[in-house]
Amino acid sequence: MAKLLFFGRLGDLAGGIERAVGLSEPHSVSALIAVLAAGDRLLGSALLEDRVRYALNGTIVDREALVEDGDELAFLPPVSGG
Amino acid sequence: MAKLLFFGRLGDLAGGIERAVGLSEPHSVSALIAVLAAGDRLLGSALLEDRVRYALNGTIVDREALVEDGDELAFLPPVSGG
Amino acid sequence: MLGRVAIASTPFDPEAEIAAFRKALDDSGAIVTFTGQVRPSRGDGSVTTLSLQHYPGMTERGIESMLDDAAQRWSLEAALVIHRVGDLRPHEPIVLVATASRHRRAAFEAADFLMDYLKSRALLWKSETGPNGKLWIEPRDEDYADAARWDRQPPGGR
Amino acid sequence: MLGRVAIASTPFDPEAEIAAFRKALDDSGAIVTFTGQVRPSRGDGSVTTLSLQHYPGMTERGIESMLDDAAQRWSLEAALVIHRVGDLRPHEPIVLVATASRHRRAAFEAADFLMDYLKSRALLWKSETGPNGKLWIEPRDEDYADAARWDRQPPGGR
Repeated sequence: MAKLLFFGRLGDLAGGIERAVGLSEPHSVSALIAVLAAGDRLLGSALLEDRVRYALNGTIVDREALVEDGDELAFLPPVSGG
Repeated sequence: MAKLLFFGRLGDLAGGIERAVGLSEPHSVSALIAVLAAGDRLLGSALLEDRVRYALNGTIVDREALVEDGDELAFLPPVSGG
Repeated sequence: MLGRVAIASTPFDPEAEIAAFRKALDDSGAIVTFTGQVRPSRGDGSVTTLSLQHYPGMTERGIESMLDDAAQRWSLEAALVIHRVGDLRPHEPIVLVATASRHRRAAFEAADFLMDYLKSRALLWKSETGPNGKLWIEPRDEDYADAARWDRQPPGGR
Repeated sequence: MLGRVAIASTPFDPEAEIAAFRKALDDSGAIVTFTGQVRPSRGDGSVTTLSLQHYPGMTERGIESMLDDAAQRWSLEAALVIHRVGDLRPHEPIVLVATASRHRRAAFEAADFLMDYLKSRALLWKSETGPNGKLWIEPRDEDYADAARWDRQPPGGR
């Protein structure tokens, strides 16, 4: 299983901050988003917005990065702290 | 009597922060400094340095201001706080 | 430089943290602190809860690398960042930044720099829940502009 | 704006003052503080005493008018200045400035402004007494330059 994390408003759209997906073979981030979009088009398009970044196992990656079982992929919308 | 106050290094030169002088008639600040210089040339010239300011009863004045009995004249060398 | 980053999931006491920070200093003459706290409700009497989310591990590492950046830009003896996460009520502290240096300019600028980072670049997500529901907050344009000031002065520039 | 100026002839506790300052706030989300403290001896092991002198009454009025100036320049809920006078030992607090506003930029700039004033314009005279005798301190050129920054931006400019 790969662990998906949805932060900020993406968590509201995904119905929870965390979701596990079983990946029989490595998927690019894009391919994974396509799978999620098939089940929820609103979530799918939110994950593709320009300002959303992707972190694979704690490192920022682009959509070509490959995700496999055991990985943690986080979807990071625009931040705001302080 | 008028009260003279010497702050910062001027107090060291004057041998104390405070001095009382009896003024039978009003003296300009310049005239008062001349009186002080007659007794102590080093102090006199220090009081005339460009960066020394004069406060008469709590208000900054120039050397033409008149000082009389009951007044408080302070000599203010360059400041440094913080 | 001595740097410390903490993400607090329960309320913290800014002044106790500042006192401990200051007592540990050796050679610093200047300490600057910034405390951010939840502002009260918007005049309509409604109570708003502020919620902050972080990405455990990655958020801390991001802030730590920003402390390293500050240490390259300014001569600092110490710097501290504490940031609350979870649900906060009005007047609760959200963030504390403290910086210490020999002279005041470095401490002022470094605290300003760290706050700009925390406001618009740290991995933190803030929402407000009030009578009209939940709203995710994004940095103001001013916050992005403030953070961009430092990009024009890369580390080592001074 | 709520302003307070105090000249302290005995040691004060910066964090207790900051806590009281913060507790009295109503609408502020941003609190900036500057604490200046006596730096330890100069590496040669000698102990130095710092002495500060003020002109009672006139010094306070000068700082108060600087708080008024700050209140015209920035939207502040409160500002506090506490300055020690008398003889101070290493690590003792010399000065505390605290400012509070809705957003952080005003609080940062006002604290910076007040410190620049205190360093080079307030009626305070500082001397150091060490093994080589007594030395009256004057502001560094940098301090004068820092204070002059604000003259180019008179009140009401923002």
